Amino acid sequence: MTDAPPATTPLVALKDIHKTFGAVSALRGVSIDVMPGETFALLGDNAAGKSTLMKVLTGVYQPDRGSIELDGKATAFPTPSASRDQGVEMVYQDFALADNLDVRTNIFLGREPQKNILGPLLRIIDRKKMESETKRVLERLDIPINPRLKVKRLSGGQRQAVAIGRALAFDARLIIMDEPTANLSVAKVDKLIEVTQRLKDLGIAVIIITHRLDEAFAVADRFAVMRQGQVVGRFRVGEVSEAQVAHLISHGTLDDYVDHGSGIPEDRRKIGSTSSMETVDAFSARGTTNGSDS
Amino acid sequence: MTDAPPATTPLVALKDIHKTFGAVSALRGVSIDVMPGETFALLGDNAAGKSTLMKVLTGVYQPDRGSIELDGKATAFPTPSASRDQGVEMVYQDFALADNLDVRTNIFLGREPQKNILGPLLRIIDRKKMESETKRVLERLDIPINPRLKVKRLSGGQRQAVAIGRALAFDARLIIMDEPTANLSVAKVDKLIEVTQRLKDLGIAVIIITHRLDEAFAVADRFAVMRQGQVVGRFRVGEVSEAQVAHLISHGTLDDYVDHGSGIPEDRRKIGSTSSMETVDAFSARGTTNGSDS
Amino acid sequence: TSSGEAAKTYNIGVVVLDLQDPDLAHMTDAMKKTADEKGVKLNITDSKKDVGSELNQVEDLLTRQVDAVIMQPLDGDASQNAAKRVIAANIPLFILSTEFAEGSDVGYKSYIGVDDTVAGQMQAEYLNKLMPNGGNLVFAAGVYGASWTDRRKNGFDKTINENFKIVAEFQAKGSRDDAKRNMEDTLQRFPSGQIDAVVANNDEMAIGAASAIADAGRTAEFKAVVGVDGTEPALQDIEGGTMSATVRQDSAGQGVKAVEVVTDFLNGGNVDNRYTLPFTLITKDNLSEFLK
Amino acid sequence: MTITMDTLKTKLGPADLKEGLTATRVKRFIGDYGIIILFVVILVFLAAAAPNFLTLNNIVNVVRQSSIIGLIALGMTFIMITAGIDLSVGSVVGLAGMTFALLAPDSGGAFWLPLIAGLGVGLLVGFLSAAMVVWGAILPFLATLATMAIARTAALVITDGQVVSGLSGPAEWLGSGFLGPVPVPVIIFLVAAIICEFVLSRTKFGSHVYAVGGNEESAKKVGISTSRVLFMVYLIGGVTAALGGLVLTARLDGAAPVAGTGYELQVIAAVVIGGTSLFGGVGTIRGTVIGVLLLGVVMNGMNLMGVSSYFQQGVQGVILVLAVLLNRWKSD
Amino acid sequence: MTITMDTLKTKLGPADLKEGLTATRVKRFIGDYGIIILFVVILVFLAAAAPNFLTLNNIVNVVRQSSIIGLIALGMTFIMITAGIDLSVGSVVGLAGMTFALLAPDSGGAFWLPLIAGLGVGLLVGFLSAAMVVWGAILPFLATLATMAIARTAALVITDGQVVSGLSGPAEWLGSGFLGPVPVPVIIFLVAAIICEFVLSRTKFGSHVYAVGGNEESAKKVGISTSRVLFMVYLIGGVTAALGGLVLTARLDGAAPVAGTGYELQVIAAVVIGGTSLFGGVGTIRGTVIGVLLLGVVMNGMNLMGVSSYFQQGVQGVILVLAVLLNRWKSD
Ligand SMILES: Nc1ncnc2c1ncn2[C@@H]1O[C@H](COP(=O)(O)OP(=O)(O)OP(=O)(O)O)[C@@H](O)[C@H]1O
Ligand SMILES: Nc1ncnc2c1ncn2[C@@H]1O[C@H](COP(=O)(O)OP(=O)(O)OP(=O)(O)O)[C@@H](O)[C@H]1O
Ligand SMILES: [Mg+2]
Ligand SMILES: [Mg+2]
Repeated sequence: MTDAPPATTPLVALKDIHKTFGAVSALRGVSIDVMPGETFALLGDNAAGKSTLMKVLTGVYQPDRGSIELDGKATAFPTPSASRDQGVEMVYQDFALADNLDVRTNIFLGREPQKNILGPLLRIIDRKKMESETKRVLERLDIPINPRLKVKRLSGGQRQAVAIGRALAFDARLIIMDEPTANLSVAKVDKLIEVTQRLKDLGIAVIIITHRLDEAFAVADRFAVMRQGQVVGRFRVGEVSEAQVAHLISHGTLDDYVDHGSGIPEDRRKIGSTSSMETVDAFSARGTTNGSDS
Repeated sequence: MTDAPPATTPLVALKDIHKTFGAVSALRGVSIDVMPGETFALLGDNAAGKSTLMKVLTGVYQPDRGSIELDGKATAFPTPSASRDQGVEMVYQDFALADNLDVRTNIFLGREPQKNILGPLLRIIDRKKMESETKRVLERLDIPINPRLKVKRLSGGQRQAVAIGRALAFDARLIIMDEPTANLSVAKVDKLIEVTQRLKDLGIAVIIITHRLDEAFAVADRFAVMRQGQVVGRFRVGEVSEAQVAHLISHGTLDDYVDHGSGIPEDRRKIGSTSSMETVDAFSARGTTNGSDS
Repeated sequence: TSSGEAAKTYNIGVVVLDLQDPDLAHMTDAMKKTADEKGVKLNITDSKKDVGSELNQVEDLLTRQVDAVIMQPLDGDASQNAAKRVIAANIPLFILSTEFAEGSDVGYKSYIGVDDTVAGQMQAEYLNKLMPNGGNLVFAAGVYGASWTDRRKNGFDKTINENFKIVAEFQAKGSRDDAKRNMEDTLQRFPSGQIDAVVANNDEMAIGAASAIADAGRTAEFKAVVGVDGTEPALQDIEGGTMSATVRQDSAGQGVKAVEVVTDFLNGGNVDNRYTLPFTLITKDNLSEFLK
Repeated sequence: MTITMDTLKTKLGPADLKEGLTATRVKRFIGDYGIIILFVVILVFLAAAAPNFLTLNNIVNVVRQSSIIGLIALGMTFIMITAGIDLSVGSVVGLAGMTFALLAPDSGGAFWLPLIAGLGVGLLVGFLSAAMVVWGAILPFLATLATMAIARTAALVITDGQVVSGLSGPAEWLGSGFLGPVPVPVIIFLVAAIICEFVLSRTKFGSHVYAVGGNEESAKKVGISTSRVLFMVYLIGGVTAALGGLVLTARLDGAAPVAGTGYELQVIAAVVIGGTSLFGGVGTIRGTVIGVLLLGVVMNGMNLMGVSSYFQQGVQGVILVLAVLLNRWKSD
Repeated sequence: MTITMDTLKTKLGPADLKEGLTATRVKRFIGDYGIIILFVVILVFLAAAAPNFLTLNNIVNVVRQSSIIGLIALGMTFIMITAGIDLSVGSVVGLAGMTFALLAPDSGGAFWLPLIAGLGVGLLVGFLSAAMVVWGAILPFLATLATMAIARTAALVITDGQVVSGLSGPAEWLGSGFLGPVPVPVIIFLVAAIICEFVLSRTKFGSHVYAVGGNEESAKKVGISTSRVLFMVYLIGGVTAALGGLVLTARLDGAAPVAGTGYELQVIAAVVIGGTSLFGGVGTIRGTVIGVLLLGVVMNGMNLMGVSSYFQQGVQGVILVLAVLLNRWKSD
């Protein structure tokens, strides 16, 4: 019965979450917590379980074991609508749009504004309001789209914008974005980074999943690295280098990390200062043993 | 009737390609050419027409106007199998995998190795050969996957690996990769960059579509920037900076480009040294006029 | 009223219960021929074994303002509403082959046809005479709920003597295909000596059953395989010895009669309330009269 | 606020608001209004070719005939928009009509009891289908193939295959009565159609029906209870089919256990002709009403012109193909 | 070469080769062998409950009865693996059988002519369906709903609704003959099944059938001529349905224009019970054969036990649901 929780209580805390799909253990005891207003990055290799963890948090999946706490109180999200009611919005990796519906309907799907006709028993959808709100939200992202276009007519980037717009349209306390920039061009990525920073100013917590370490380092206050269904590292920005995180993502430990210097040694090693030397060597070695390559 | 073309003849040249989908003009007179063994990056905003152009090249779409030249000779690809027969392989943005089939079958789809039984009239698929070849190809990418797993059981990154593996499995002269790294984790991106460089050493031409400028600059010999169905710039690596290219992608011209210096001015501008200042200013301006933002 | 108006061609609406039924298709052809001879025009519609579409067909005929309607009701009960529609429109109604249920108040001009119940009775009488000591029967029913099936079955059940026992009954929907399949199973169920005769609600089913029996090489065991209709293939089977009898319902004859009665009526003649055409039992003995 | 939608148009990629080519526009026009055009062409043709076609009497007649298939098609539209299908509707017509007919004479003055029982049977079968689709995750085609068999078996068993006849007066009124010049079945159909149109196009539930059909996974993720939506549409489908069965029984003053056999294909054809997609996500009640009337008019016209019934099925098939081809060109 | 698949297993993410839980394994086992288990259970039950069930005679009988539905189901399996469906098969049975019966008595010694004409009719209808599906881009459900209507109309019109009876000797042999102890229809079915199994599981074409069903777009992109594959499967479907019609006609020594009505649903049920998915991409001929025999045995068993015909449709529906639920648990 505690009222307004102290600032040290996490907004949400996932504790020891396990989740198995048939033969696959996607999550094997994962705990993370996010403070109110904090921007949190979730990193990790492909198939590490990032999306699954977030779907547990929004109620798409039910965990096999483990608990969810909101404002320090144990809670459960049996359905996505339960989590949305608590102010948790998510931008799904696949966007979760209905291609056959127009932009405004997608933005308000599941939360259509209604107005009464003939008293409160007979209520119809307020399409006008949906349209004006949609315009407002998309302008915030600087990606204006005609609210009446069917989503299937949009390009990949525009679709992603609609998905993000939907998460911003309601008064969320926590916005989760699953690889929101994968299909966006550079300028739009920048824009999204800005929006994320604005959300922080507004006190809205954000969890962002990304493979681009530069993005993560640009926006996050803290981040966690997942690997094979477990958290293998938790850091504040500044505690580690991008190179170290990249090593952690690929190897699951920093024990064998060797610093090659922060400089960019050669042309081919230019990408996001990522993997360590070992893999490269292993590959070249095999390359030679293999003989012909075509 | 010229035999072996001189080295100055492009491997492929697309000339003045037009393509319209219903009301949408996706391509409005695009010409590009790729030299043998060259690595060519195709850049551009979302919905610029990059994927469409490449699908024209592989015969998925037929151009409304314009021509394709291979080794300097006019040719046409009425179907994807025609282009594959000429040594053009493509890694599609959506991977083009059949989820219900296993890895080896996907790799060899459309080109199954066969062996005779009871003479050459009765031929069956040689599954053994498919399996061993599949293993060989995936090991080259350092992403070994059991060749008998159904593709639908693979994670996003593994699926992308299979798609790439398929393009590498045959003796291609040109490999096109449409955003091959969008879903790959950092270490795997590095690996792919290496593979691309190895292809260059083997004299195989590569066209790579990407939104990540650092990748493009790392691998490409030349690149073109597309915008709204047209080519707005063609450069060799070294002729322009990443910032200039980013500006070109978003604005379609370099005329109004203002160099803000190559340093990274502030935290929030750290991402791939991308958009110019104007958009940011415009946004902040609107942000204030808008009043409340939640 | 007919004097001097010979030029007028009467339009007669006909509702047949199922034109996909070979026997009824045959009847319709005969009706058309008679109509041509009599100089009247027939508008033949098909209720497709569905009471709903029967009503629709009647309504469409009324819209066309035909001079008379010949209706072959799908069912003695369920078709009454359609018939009443005709009466209400003041168009003379003639009923073909299927009688309305007892106590019904449909005011038709005449009934032309044969009572299906009689067909069942005649099948039973034939068996009663052929096998006075009775025996075990297999019954091939048509479509449960369809009036021809119910009436033939009722007539049979009431008349067959109690020495007979129906040991198996299956629904074969009037089709040779279903009857053959079900009969094959039934033959498996009852080895030699356990069944003596097959009774079917129509000839197609009798042919199917007979064919199953012949395939199994058990024709000799069966004292009787009896159908209804008297179709050409059935007569051939009787000749070949796989079937023993059929009750000929003179479908063509009844159709011809109906057209004649209606034409007479329209030309001002007097018509009776009831024209019953006889059923004829066809066995090997009198087969030659009917075989073409 | 400084940038309006208009000035933005130029900033958008080619995908957005570019005007179509003339050919595209013509196609779109045909796609959007093709069925109506086809309908009008058929009407004009029949008015000329079939003498009694364009009489008030016949028009009332056609609409009344179409009202039963029409009622069933309303529910089917909901189901098909969720990318489902309901093969059991024909059997529901038989079973609900049978229930109604069995109770109608006995219930004395209680006119409502048999009505409610009949509709209840429809709900029950709808519930069974929905349970298999939602809880059993069985494809609608297969789940309703099973309920189709089960409901038909039930109708046969309860009356031992017999026809039930003779309803009470008020029950008959449902089928043969008039309100003013309009037959009661037509009124029931039109009222049901207006309610369905309203629900589908204006309410939250209607919007969710489209969402489930467009992308069930996404609908789930944004918090729509897709199972509730699916249950609802199969219940609606069961009720409208049962209502069709009641009207049929009332019209015929009796019920046969095999009544409604094969209706499912007619209904699906009508709904598809009306522009609803088998893939789900697309469709309207307006369209369905036109599809139903179009088929009804064609059948009526063929009868009036004395076309052999052998051809009627074939003509329906050809119209189906035509309509599907026309609908292809719809905008969006 | 220094890294083998085994040492790599540990490097892979959780999705890869982890061993399943026991519960999962049990489910998979049931999923993979469930239909066979169900089949065996039914066999054992019937052997105990129906005295004459387990005789050689009856077994030959069941297989012969199943061979017609079985033949049609072979082609349907190909079509359904491409995510299609063919509702026209029942009408093709009628039309092809009719063609065969019309030509069989006249053609004197030329036994092959009517056979080839009958199969040709099947090819023609298959071609029409394929043309609508491939060139018209009409959904298979709708395209074959149309060809179903058209083929039935054709069968009715050519004989004016009459039954054609009396085939020549060799034609009859097709239906009632024996090769050694085995009935000719059974031999035709088994040979056709073996050929289909071989084509589907071992040849390039078979592999492409699965690819088209799995992802038509992708199949196109890798250079498979999806239109050729689709044309082929509908042609195969037409031929096997026609073959079924010929055998049926030969077995009955005559053809009715309405023969085969409703076969499509029985065939689809059998194919689905055999594990083929309506979504396409999944299915085997082996499975279909088991599905066909399972349904055949159940019908035969009910007859042997003297179960009323009323219940037979309902029992089929229940088995369909059971089978679909069992197939759910299949591995991958
Ligand atoms: N619905 C599901 N059924 C079966 N397996 C699943 C399901 N969802 C996820 N998985 C498996 O769980 C594991 C974790 O998947 P998840 O999508 O969470 O990875 P991720 O970290 O988001 O990867 P990526 O970066 O590629 O998106 C993977 O092995 C995946 O195959
Ligand atoms: N099959 C199609 N039908 C209709 N429009 C299409 C089709 N394919 C592409 N388009 C349209 O053509 C334009 C170019 O699309 P394309 O996929 O080539 O863009 P892209 O440059 O690859 O973008 P992205 O970076 O988002 O992948 C877009 O406006 C898109 O909506
Ligand atoms: Mg993910
Ligand atoms: Mg693209």
